[in-house]
Amino acid sequence: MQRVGVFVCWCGSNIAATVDVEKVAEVLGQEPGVVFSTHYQYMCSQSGQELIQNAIREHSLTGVVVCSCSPRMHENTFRKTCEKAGLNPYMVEIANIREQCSWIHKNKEEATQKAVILGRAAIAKVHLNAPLTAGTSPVKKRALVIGGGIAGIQTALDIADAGFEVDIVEKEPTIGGKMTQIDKTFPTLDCAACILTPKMVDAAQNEKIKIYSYSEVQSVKGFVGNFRVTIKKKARYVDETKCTGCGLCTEKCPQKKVPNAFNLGLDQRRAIYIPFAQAVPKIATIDADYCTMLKTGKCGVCSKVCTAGAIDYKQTDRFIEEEYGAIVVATGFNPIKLDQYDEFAYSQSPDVVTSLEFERLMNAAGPTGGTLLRPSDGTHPKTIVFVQCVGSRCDDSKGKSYCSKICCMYTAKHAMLCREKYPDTDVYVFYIDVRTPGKNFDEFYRRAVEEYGVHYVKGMVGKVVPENGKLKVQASDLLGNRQLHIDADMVVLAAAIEPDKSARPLATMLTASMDTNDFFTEAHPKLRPVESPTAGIFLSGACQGPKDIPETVAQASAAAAKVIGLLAKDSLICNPCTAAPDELMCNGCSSCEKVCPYGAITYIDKEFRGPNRTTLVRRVAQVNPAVCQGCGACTVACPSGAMDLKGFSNKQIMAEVDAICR
Amino acid sequence: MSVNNEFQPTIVAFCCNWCSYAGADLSGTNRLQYPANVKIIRIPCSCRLNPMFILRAFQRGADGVILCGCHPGDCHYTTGNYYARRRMTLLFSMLDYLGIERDRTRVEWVSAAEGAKFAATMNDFAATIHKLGPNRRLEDLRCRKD
Amino acid sequence: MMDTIKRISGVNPRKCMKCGKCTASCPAFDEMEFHPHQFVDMVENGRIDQLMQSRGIDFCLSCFACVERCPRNVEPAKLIEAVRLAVVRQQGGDHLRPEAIPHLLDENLPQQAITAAFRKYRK
Amino acid sequence: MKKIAISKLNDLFSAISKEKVLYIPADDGANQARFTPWQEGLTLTDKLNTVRSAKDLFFPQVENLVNFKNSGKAIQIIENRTEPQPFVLFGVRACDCRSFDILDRVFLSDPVDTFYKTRREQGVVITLACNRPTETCFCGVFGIDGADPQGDVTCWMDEAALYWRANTEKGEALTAALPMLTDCAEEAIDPIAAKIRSILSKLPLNDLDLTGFNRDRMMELFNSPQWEDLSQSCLGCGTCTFVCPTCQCYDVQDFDDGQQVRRFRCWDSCMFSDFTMMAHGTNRPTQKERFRQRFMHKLSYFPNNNDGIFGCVGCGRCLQKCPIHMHIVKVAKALKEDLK
Amino acid sequence: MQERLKQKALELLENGTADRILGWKIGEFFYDLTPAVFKTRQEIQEEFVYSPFAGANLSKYLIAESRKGGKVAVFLKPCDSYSFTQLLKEHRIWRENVYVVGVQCGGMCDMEKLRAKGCEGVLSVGEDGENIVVETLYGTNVFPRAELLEDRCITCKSKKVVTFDELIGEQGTELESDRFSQVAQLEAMTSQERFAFWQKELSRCIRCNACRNVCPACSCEKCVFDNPGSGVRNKAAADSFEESLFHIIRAFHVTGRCTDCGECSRVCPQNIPLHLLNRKMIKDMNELYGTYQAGADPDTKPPLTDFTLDDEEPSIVHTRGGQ
Repeated sequence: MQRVGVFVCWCGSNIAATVDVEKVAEVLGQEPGVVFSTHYQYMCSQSGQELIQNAIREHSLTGVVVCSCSPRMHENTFRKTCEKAGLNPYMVEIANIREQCSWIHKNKEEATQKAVILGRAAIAKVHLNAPLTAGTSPVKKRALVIGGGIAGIQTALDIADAGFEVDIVEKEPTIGGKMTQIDKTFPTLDCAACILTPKMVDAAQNEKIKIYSYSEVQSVKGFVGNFRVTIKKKARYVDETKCTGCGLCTEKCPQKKVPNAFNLGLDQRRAIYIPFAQAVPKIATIDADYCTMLKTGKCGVCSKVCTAGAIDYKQTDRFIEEEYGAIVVATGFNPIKLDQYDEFAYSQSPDVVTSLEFERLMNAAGPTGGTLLRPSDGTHPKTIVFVQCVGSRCDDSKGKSYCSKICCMYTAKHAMLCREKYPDTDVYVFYIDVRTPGKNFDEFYRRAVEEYGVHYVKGMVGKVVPENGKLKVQASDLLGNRQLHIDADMVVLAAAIEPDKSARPLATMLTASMDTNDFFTEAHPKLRPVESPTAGIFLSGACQGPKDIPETVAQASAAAAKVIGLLAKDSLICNPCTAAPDELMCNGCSSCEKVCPYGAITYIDKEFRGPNRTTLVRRVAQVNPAVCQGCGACTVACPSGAMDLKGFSNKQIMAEVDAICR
Repeated sequence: MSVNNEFQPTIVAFCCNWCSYAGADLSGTNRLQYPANVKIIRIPCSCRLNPMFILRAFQRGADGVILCGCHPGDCHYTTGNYYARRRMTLLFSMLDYLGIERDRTRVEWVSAAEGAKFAATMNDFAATIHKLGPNRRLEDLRCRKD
Repeated sequence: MMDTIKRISGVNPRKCMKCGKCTASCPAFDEMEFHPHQFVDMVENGRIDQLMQSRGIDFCLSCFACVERCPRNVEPAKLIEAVRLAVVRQQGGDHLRPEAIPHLLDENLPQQAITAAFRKYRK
Repeated sequence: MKKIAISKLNDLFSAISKEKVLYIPADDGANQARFTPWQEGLTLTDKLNTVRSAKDLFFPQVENLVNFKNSGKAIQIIENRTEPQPFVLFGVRACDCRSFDILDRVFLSDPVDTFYKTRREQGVVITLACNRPTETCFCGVFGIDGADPQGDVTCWMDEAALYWRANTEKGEALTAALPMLTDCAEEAIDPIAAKIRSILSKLPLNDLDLTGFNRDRMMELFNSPQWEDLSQSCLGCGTCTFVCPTCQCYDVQDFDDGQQVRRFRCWDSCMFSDFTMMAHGTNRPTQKERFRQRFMHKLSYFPNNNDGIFGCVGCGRCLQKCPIHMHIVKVAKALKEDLK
Repeated sequence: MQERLKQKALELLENGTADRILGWKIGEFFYDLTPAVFKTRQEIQEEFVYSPFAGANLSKYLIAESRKGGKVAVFLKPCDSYSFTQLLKEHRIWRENVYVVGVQCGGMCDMEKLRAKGCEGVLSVGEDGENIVVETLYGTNVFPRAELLEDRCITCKSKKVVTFDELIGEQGTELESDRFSQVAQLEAMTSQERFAFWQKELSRCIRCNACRNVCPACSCEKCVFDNPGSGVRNKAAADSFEESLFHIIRAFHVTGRCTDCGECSRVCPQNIPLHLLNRKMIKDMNELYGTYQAGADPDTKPPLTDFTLDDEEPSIVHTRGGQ
């Protein structure tokens, strides 16, 4: 039992007009353990605070109850007040007799009675309070960015700019991501490479940034401020320190029949390759699936032509362990596979392409050198049909339920570019809705229609049948209430986008939560959009949801700002109201671990003294107070009541219940 | 101190700190009235509500217990109210199965902006409990006050 | 009536996002005055009578292309089938009345034919 | 010796319950019998015995002791004893009747348990001979005669009549108030008793031999290596204790109802993990010690302190009700091996 | 069957697979079997029993037994194997120290049912085809086996042994059973009727804790009701509220973990149909969150530690069940 002081605030007339504060102070003074009880006009004022401090000293108070406004208003104020008088700040409880009493009741007797009850509840709780001390944990001043697309690059650059070290882990041989494959960007139509490659170079040259290309995150341990990450550097069979990126090997390699992943298989490359001319780092990589030397042991041409002696067929995967204070996820997206959409004849005709393939076909560095040619026969297409929402907004198992967001704009861009470069082509865009919110976006779409004469048709393509070198397109025109039959030369499908497949296992490693579509969940959908609920994990780009480039970059910088805010601290003050297990009571059943949104709970096998001088090994839960946010989900999941929440313990809450129902 | 002899129910409202407690504050700030027999207990999140607390309230003489939390999807801790929703669904179903009046317990999602909804919810709940009469099926006779 | 159609078909027309892929896929488009997407819309908006009177309903091949292609699982063909059934089940639509049967009975007339002349109907 | 026709039983019960509360063993709706206050329409069970023993009426599971209240800064003490009304307990079997002797030795010796004492004084015990002993019965081992039980009044029953013999003053007084009982010859019960005894002689547990469970061998029994194995399957529930007519341990607990603190006592069980828990912890830390306590108490400590009377009456309830059937007969037989 | 189990037990002991065997030990009568650990050949030969009265679920003993060092072999009936798997899921049993022999079960017999038929003074029992022949002090009785089956066996949910190292007899399958029909009957009652039903049942509770202590899901190191620090400890139901409280909280704590093995109702000395509480929760979870069988596998998340974004609201209690 504490020595409790009760301080009833008038809040001018805010409380005193409807609550008889004198009476409240008098009645509460009779409660067990209450050694001092008073009332004052403004408890939060300087003199009010001094009143409390003096009472603490004079009456050796060990607990303080302030009956005043909402704790959301002044709980912190009074905690600091008490701390200054030498009382632990968590020995303070607030009875909310303003917002939840005086302001909502008119009858003074009723309101006074209620204020007394609320005060009693606070007294009952404070008797069970224990002094709490916020712990601290040090922050490793280094950040990890997982994914080296435009999102990851921008985040890394911003963090490095603030003076912190940052590592980028990219699974491909080069950073740059999807944006390297894109030709032009909407709505300005400037060339993607022109704006992206300088950033890639900046990243490579920045002393604070270290790029682990052709690498993957293997495991993540630890918690905010102290992550320990193992990075797997996949064997590229080329010594990164020696390779000059001259590209001679990529010309001499005799294995020429490798589908070029960078061009989405639209052309072929060698077994040793540099994805594209502006790759960063510009280092050759051997594709082990195709290299004759690695498969049969006979060849070695690249090794012979390499003057730098960089080829190393014996190279193996290497593992690097690094410590980080913060981790940014920027794993990006991919278009979905279209195997399930055979009505569009994607697998039947090479002239049915995805929009990303279309980007390559339009790109000067692409397989056709920037001239739009049909993959089947190399002729200019005269009639092109664009189909929107392929796999987006689907309610079935084939597609995705969400809108992929970027398709309307890039399709408008494609249609516009076609008409601009080849004014003799007929371009049809079949849409369900055209969604173009964004700065200058709708204007852009209207230009495609009004200036470039793109045929926008409200309707959907029902089927595409390849016939005599043509693509017979059957579609609906809902506004015209007719069915269209178009002989097209090319069909472009705006495939839905989905999170990269590496995201799910990564989320498990990070204990970061995901939604059912495998997009990372943000800590708060409105107010904390670039943070994962797991402390120290931040989200950048399309791994959190479909985004276009401007949005991605904006979010990337926002994530960087959050990381910088974290790394700028030497140590983190932890919330002291965390969950804590009573190890003697813990069954080790993992119920609590399963509901913890932060991954704060782990288990250890621990030795205990058993009866009769025996030792017992038991699996018991451990809560990392640096990670726990104090929601209490675990406390209810725990059947034995071993897990309790400091500051809101089972007994404290039940004491409040008892006091209220008394 | 009782105002009159009419049945004055005791109602315990558990409110999550981030949304519903703030919603309750807002209804106060807006001077929206609800009965004084509603008393609020602040918990960090709706998922902190142990079924034991609800039963405890009934034991000690509560006539109705209501849990208010953030709307699903808006939980400050991301997922807390989803767990609370399942727990309360099953608990309420069990209480109903045991023949406890199903109107004695309720869950309502109230955001920090919904001061009006908070007051309306409390008025409605208090009226429901008033109509239902005193809790007799899940009370501890030792705690009866009359 | 709208509820009956929904119940028979098990289709929720509200799921339709009016993309028109059903109509785009329909091989009997030219034969029908109301096309699959219109069907869905008309059921949703209660214009069932119009549909029931439409000749077009009999031209639906029940090929289920629309069902297969619909991205929202609306299943227009099932709606059309339900409207057909509703037509068939209309009260008073029987070709025969029980009283008339004795006159018609004849050794050679298959029992099945008489049964078929009755239509199922709903109240 | 008195008698009354079975068809008039209702009149008898009715007459008794005019003066006092009458408890009779009746079906509880769950296929079992329990002592139930008689009211019009309630009939005797055909079950051999009740699941909860007759001790409940003298030593209830929960009993209020006293209340405390805070008044201002002082503590007020409020008496909260329920004074029992006079009552009659009908249909007690020989085994349960013997259990009262055992409880008396505990509760009526100094310091006297006044709660128990008042109930004993207020209660009239009418026993009933066991017409159909069952395989779990072994009262004979303790010298109890199921054909001739003790009590204030002893009754026998056959198809036609209930025979009634008052044994004590209390019994006589009750008999005097029941004019519907008619006189009959003492010999009337002989055939009933003979029939019962012939069955009793065939009971399978008659061979239980408890010789040697005396003070000299106490430590030997206590240290028997068998306790480990015997207790291994014990779940630590209190079923055996709570159905036992002779278990008498209780715990004193406080309940704070918000207005006042209610101090009450409730049955405890030596099988419970918090049995005799003290500030320093418990001196019986594992189930082995707690299990041993129960059987050592019944078979050794109690007879050692009470003229050789065992703390078991052979009612067989624990044999039927132990969830894993680790009962006193098995324990006694196993320990007997040690004594050989 | 008993002989095959005995042979297996001997074999496992002798070939060193296990250094002790957990099984059922003979009693004074044919029905009072006790779970026991057998360490020697002689014990097995003389005392090991597997009969229609070997109802006790052995899985919970493995919590302690698997921690004792060495290897214990155990015989698990299908429903016991669900409990075993659930305990594995909760990391309560050290799997590497246990050798599981799955055994088929034709349904266990209930002594209470025999007594309910007025069968007192039973001395021995024999099987005659599908009939059970009972010798008593008062004569011989013959009953069809089906009439003596435990209630839980009549509505057996599965004959499948979910976890085992070795199986004796055929592997069984999950069965279609109407085990929820009683729950549905209760649901169809009015609230008042349900209240009366449960008051009548729970008022018989003597708080012996047998249901809790036998329950494989109630494997807590210390139960909240025994823990003075929990604030809710109670040793006796001093008020009818406490009868309900204990059973509600117990049912809630085992929700999603109860495999419906039926031990609670089997051991209740007062014949309270406690399984109807747990089954209600199982039925609710199946209907609201998709079919879930605790202990069916070691990985699936129990419904209470999982969620979907569009779960039903608690107010659904107004539209489900009876009036």
